[in-house]
Amino acid sequence: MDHGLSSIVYGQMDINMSDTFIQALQITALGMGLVFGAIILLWGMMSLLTAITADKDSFHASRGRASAASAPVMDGELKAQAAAVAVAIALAEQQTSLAHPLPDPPTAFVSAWQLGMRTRQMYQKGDSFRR
Amino acid sequence: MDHGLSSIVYGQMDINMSDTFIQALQITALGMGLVFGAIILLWGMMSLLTAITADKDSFHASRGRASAASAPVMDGELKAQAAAVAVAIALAEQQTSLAHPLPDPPTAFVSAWQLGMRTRQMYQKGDSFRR
Amino acid sequence: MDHGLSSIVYGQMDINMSDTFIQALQITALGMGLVFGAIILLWGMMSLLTAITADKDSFHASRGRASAASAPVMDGELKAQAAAVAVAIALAEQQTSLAHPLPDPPTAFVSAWQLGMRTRQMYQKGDSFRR
Amino acid sequence: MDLVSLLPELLKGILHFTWGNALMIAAALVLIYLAIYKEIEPVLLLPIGFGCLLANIPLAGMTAGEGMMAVLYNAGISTELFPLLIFVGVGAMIDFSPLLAQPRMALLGAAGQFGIFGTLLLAILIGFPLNEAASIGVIGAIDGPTSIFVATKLAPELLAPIAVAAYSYMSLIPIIQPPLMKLLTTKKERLIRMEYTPKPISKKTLAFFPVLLTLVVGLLVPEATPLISMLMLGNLLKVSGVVDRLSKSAQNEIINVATLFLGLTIGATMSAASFLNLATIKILGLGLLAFVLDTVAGLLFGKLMAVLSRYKINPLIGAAGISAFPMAGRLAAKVANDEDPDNFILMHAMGANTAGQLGSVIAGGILLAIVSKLI
Amino acid sequence: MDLVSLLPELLKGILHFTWGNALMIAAALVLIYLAIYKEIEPVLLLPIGFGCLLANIPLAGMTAGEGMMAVLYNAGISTELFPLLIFVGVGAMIDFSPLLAQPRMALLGAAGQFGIFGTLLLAILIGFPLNEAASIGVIGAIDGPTSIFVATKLAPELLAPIAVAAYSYMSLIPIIQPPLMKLLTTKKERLIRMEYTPKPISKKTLAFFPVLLTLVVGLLVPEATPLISMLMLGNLLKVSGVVDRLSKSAQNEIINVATLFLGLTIGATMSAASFLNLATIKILGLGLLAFVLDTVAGLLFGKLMAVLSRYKINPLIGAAGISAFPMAGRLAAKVANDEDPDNFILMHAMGANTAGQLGSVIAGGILLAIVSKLI
Amino acid sequence: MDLVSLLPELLKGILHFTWGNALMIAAALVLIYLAIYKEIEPVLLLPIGFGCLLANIPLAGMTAGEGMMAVLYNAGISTELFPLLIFVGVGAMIDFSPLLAQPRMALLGAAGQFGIFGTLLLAILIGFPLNEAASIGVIGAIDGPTSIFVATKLAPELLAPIAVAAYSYMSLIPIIQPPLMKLLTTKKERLIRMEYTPKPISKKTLAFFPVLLTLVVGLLVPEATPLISMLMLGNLLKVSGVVDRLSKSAQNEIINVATLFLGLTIGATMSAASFLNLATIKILGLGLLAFVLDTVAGLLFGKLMAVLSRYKINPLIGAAGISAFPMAGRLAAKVANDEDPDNFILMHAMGANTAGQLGSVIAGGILLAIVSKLI
Ligand code: NA
Ligand code: NA
Ligand code: NA
Repeated sequence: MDHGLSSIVYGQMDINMSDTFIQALQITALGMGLVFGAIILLWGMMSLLTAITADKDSFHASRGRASAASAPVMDGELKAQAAAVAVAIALAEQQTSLAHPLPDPPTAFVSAWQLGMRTRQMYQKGDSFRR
Repeated sequence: MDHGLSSIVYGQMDINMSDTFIQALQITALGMGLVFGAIILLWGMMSLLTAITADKDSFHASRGRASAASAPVMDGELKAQAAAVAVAIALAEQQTSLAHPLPDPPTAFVSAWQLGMRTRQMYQKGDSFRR
Repeated sequence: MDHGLSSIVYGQMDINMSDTFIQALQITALGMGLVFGAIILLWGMMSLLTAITADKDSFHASRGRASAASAPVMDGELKAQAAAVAVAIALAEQQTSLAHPLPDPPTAFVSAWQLGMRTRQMYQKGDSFRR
Repeated sequence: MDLVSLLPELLKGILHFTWGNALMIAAALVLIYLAIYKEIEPVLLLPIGFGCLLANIPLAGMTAGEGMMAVLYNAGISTELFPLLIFVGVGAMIDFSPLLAQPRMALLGAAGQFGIFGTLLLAILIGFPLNEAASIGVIGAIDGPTSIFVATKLAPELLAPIAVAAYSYMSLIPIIQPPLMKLLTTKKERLIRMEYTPKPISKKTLAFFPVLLTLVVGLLVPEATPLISMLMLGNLLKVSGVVDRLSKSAQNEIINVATLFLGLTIGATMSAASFLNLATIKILGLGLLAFVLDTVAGLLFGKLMAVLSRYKINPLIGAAGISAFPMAGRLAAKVANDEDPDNFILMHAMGANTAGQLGSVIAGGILLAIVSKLI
Repeated sequence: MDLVSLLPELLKGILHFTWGNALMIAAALVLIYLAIYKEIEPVLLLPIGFGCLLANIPLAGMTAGEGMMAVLYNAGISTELFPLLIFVGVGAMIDFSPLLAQPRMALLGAAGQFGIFGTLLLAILIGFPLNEAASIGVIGAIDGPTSIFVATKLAPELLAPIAVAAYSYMSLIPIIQPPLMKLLTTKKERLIRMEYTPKPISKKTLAFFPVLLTLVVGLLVPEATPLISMLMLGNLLKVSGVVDRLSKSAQNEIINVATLFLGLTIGATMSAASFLNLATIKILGLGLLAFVLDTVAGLLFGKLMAVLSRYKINPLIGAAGISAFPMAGRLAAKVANDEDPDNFILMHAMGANTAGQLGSVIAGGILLAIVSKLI
Repeated sequence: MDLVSLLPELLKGILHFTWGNALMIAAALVLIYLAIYKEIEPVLLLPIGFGCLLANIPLAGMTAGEGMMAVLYNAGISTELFPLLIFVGVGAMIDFSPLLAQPRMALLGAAGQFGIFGTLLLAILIGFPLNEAASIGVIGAIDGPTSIFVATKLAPELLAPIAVAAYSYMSLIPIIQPPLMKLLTTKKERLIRMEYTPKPISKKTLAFFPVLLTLVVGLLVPEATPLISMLMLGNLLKVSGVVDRLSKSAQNEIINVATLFLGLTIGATMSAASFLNLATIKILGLGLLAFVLDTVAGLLFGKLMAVLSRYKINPLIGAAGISAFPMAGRLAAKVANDEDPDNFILMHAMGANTAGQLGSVIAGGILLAIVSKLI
């Protein structure tokens, strides 16, 4: 089981290890390349998928965008209150979230975010867009 | 895998197929006969079973019969209303019923029927028995 | 399969059976001794365990003891009422308890006992300790 | 390591992809589409479709050797555990009181099995050997577990198309049956109203029925014992009223897990190599015929009963005798109701429908007995 | 095909039916009747009865080869998986705090195991070989999974009568124990009231107990490790309070499914051919004796503790040390309460009862260790 | 019987106890302690700890031959059934809409896999053969089922330390990641706010995504098919909305039972004889490194994206790309929020986090494909 020593003792083994290391470097290059390749393909696929289905759901989509775009920021004092709410939620979630691989139904974070956004909107006072 | 051709090509095979077909006819006659035989036996068994246990449950039985017998029909206008209710129920059930082999608990149809009957009784106005 | 006869027929077998019986007696002595030994060890272990953890929970422990120690008995008339409640509970539990190995969650008996105790305490009138 | 020589190896998945795979994946997508957007038998078509997808991804290794689908197949299909466990759950959901209240409805459950034998005849005619013809015929049981059970025993190589036909057409019953009902019955017949003055069924009767039925069917048709006994076990768990825990387990975790795994593994047998052939197309055609023959036989027998009962019996309930519990029963009631909004024959149709469930299992057992002896 | 020659083939089920089958089916019906109408251990007697029914339907093929019952037997009884999984669930339902609050109650859990060894002696006397006698003795554990676990290891051929005896008599405890209690204790003894001033048990103690117990028992009696560890695992899942999901799974799907399958497969070993013999009758008799001996030993030890404690201990709780959790504990409390409606000894009886559960497993392991070495 | 000669036999458990067993039991107690009192991944660490306890009780026989742990290992680990079933449940709990709403987040899920290959390099350097080095590297997937799946295929003898490292460090993520986040990002970077104006994702998209992903990943990386397909099956069951029964089964009984059994059996491979060696210590060290490398690579890539996007992207979300769903996502959001209580990046972090889950599975499959070819 002592892998560390057996392959260093002899010079020849050292050369072999060097070969193995070069092979491992090649695996790394190839592996990371393929991972990025696959993920980029996925990116394209997802963009295409949402683009295609968005056309068919354009009514909902535009409505959704509108409401999202019109969500402005709130002013200083209220920000703090909203943030306090959001942080409390985040912390509460953090505590219950340790039990991977049995996470809460992911609606939990969606609604946490929505709650944060709603809190913002509730307090909003017609400020201009921040960008 | 092409079963259709292999057995028609030669005359001899044709004769064999004919034999097989006669055998299949015999299986059909015997099979349907046995199915009917078994089901008739079942019929008798069920009649016997309900007859035996009915004696012991005679009080409930007679009461049940009485209420069923006294369920008269309702007049025209109200029929339509009751039917509307029942059809709505039936349609609602139809929609949820597609997921065989995981049907709703069968109490669903019992209560649907009961609801229909109750609707009838609710609207009844002392009409004579229809038979 | 007829074990009873096959070993009594011959005298030699009888002797063997006698040997076997002595062996069985030894097994019984050894077995019961070991069972008692293991259980006594368990007793010690449990005493130690509760003693060690009780030190750390001394606050709760003393509080718990106090309330338990202060639970006095009630006088005659009320005893009967409390007993009636407790017996009703016990009988109700008895009926639902037949389905071993699927017993009710054991909180059931704890709360039954607590209910009995609470009933006592409810009716208590400052009587002296019974001992 | 020669990285260049590795590259084709890394594209092996695509290189091994065939037109057959593409076709089967298209079929899988159709099944998944029907399940999700048409809500046709989704608990089965969704897993079957997904299993079919997996079986047609080259070199994924899930359906061979120690692959997950192969493991599940050996654990639950070869041993027939999954269909039998599904029957325990189905049994715990069936209510036999409409049938016990009107025992003569049982006869309709016999007539509705003609499709099994009629289809066997046709399959023999177009050249299938007896064991395969019988397996195809049992699509006419119009009951998934029965079809799978018999096919696994007689012709496991045809399991995939048979199971797919059984479940797909079952989901198409609301499309297949009504035209036949209207074609074969007159408006006058469809308007017949039926009295429902049931004998009340005691709890004792309900509990004794599954036990007695297991015994009687088991002694008469030993081959049907596994199916009928598991159906009746589930029913006994429910109607006994004393083992609520077990009854709920049967109706939930047992049937859910068995259904998911059965669907996946059945789907995973649909690899292009074994599924795409003429036999499959023939089986899909014969399966549709089996549904039609069942319905026709049921309706004709219903008409006979209508005549013999002096038109006290609505022949539509004959169509409910084919099994396909509980859709066929509800459909017959709905057609009568559509004709006359004041006509309620649901309880009679459900009686015929549960009888059809029993008749299907019995017919499957009888077929298995006869054919096992002959081959 | 010669149809006339087929007919006897089609009646083969009835032709192979024996008087033994009829007798066993009658027994099955009695078990099912007791389960449903007397509500005696229905979660076990109902599946056992139904399994017995299936085993006595000739040629049904469910208990041999690739039959469903044979598949389940190989999966869960041969491997001892079902009894161990049941123990995970039982452990998640046991509350050890009454025992931890009064550790000396543990002694009663040792005395209540005498029936195991007493019955072994009697079984040897009437001629059973050692391995079988020990398996019969373990009926005196008065705990289903322990009996099945030991019998599977030592004498699997006797599993059916042993399991049936264990579960049937367990359900008859309210009939078996009270006469013995009244015979062996005086009215004065039964009237003894017991203080319940428990040390409060911290969550930490409750969580550490199952881990420690597994270690100690495991090191002392390795043969008992599977049983004790699964019981303690279930308990740890519950008392730890951090794995609610797993605790609920143990108390529901795991124990329900294992119980259903265990009952069915145990019942399915009761075929006339293997069950109807003199040995079975002897085992049923010895099993009853085991229950009596356990109760007597428990009560006598209770009387001894009463004397030693200067009548601070009610000897009735000795009868709760036999295991049979939780019925025996409740029964002892009820008998005391019947004598004096103001006498509450439930918590003490439950302490002795949980000790009896532990004692049974330990005794089973010790017996297994000794006998495995000798045979 | 010579009782005196039996006594040493009866102490065999203690006589066979080794210092190694004691050490491993201490480790088991630490795992159980962390699970219960620190609530660190209790659903896994508690069963693993308990399994480790069982494996180090001498002669208990649970981990060898027909012992319960051996039975479960053969049923669910050798066949990879348990990790795959866990993935069905995890899939039914994942929500891909944050990722679908911002597809470019997927890139972060690629960067977060560098730890796999970096650790492989290091493992080769200190002398592990390629198959073992790759298995150790896959700890960097930071996903239990993926680690177990790949290790079972490439180096099952190292399964125990790999699984223990994967799950232990995963639970320590709230301790491991924040220092790295603060070290590698400037305060200005951590203050970057991100717009969340998502394209609304239709139900159709959500349902088509898992099917498409299974197909694309399956065709490109056949070795990843079992993992990705079961994850996507679970997701499809949920998002389809038509098979509520199956979705609930996946999220409850299937994942709970598989998790309990997986934890126990993984723990039961931690016997002193096979676990206590230099390799284990090296693996535990390399595993920690894998977590660090993943986080560093994710953060650096996040910084790159921040620059390229002209500081529209907060680099902290890079740390969420390592997988460890859903903790890593929440942690990144929390660190940003701690810096500026008004900064909400949770949805972006969850997008990166689900991408990391996909990236982990894909990277695991690619590694498996390359290494399987080379060894
Ligand atoms: Na049918
Ligand atoms: Na006992
Ligand atoms: Na990762």
